[in-house]
Amino acid sequence: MQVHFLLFALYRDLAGTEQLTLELPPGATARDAVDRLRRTGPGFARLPEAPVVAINREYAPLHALLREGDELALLPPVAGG
Amino acid sequence: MQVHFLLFALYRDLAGTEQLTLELPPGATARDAVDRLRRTGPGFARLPEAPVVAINREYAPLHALLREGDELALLPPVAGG
Amino acid sequence: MYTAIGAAPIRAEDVLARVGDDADGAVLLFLGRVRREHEGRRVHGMRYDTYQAMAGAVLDAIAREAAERAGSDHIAVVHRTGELAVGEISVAIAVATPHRAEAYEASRYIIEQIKLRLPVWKHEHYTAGDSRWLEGAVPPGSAS
Amino acid sequence: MYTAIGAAPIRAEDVLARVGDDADGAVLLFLGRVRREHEGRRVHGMRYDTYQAMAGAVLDAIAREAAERAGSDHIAVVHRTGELAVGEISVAIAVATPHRAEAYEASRYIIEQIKLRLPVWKHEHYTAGDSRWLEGAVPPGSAS
Repeated sequence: MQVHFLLFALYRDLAGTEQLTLELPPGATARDAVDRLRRTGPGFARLPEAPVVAINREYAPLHALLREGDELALLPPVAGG
Repeated sequence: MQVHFLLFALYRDLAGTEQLTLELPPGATARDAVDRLRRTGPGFARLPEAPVVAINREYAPLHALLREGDELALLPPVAGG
Repeated sequence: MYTAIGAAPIRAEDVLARVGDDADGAVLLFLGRVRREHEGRRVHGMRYDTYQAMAGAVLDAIAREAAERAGSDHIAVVHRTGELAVGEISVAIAVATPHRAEAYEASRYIIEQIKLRLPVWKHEHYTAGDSRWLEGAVPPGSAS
Repeated sequence: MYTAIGAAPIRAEDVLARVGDDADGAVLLFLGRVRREHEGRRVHGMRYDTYQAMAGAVLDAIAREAAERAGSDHIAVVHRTGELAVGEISVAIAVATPHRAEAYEASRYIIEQIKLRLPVWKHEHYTAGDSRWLEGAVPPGSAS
């Protein structure tokens, strides 16, 4: 299945990109997806192992299951205000 | 000695006046002054025995001594804001 | 620091404009207004009486105390007197501080102390035609 | 209730004008602004990045929660994004309630939740020429 990754702020700077799409096996969790992303290249390897994530624009735990076409955002600690 | 009384809000309505001057014996306290004021007439008798007072524009206890020319204000419970 | 008490209508933006510089990350503006209803009765307006010669000094003292607590004298407090219509601003408090916690604390301190200590009295007018003095607070430290 | 997040400059009086009717005796306006100094360094400006598609919903949720607590939906929250100069308003929160306690509580709730949950990131620019991402908070409920 395809998962669309979004990267913001520091994570975007580390990875050198703000979005990409990867193929993941069915049954993959958000944590699996992050693991896969971190093996994509040297910049990605600098991303944290357990970042805060949002699935389809809602905060989600890393053990959440992904589905075809999901948008998985990796969010650095937020600093609104 | 002369003491200048000021009355505000409800107390002014009860007494029917907002200021008057009375002669008091030397050594009189604010409490003595209020007692004297309450004997001045029927409206004044409706003033409380122990109101909040200010002497020369500062909150003061009823046992405070008065001096010639002092301004003694009788203040109903305040409601600013 | 700026404080005033008088009959001129209060404009929120004027009070706000009196505080804050580039070191202040937080600005807080409180507005108190005359409500159209009180204890189930329809309000027509409110008259604010004051002991003018004393109130200015009390307002100053309150603002100074708040400034000391907040570590910032970027404070403006304006209280209105006289006849007010429903919806009009009776008091405006602007506080600017480097960080937000101090602004909230100072703002709250000022309005609570105003209600407790400022020699002001409210004569509430009802649409039914009658009026009454609102109950108030006994200022601390004034007891016999 | 009104919430918005975007690049348009925030005008305090516009946000203030969005709340309050004659039943509201208290109005509170909070403004967050870019400070000229941070941790001893002279600041030139700040860029606010956001996850726009998510941030709108989070801001809405925060305002709704505050409205429920305050018993009033007379709430307006506007957050700015993009490049801001020192002194510019990054966030404005207006709350109007019948009584003041609810306004203070709701206002404080909203700003604290914004700092904790809104997907916004600050890239601080220094007069020395360098920039850095400010440290942030880990939103509750997002843990693995």
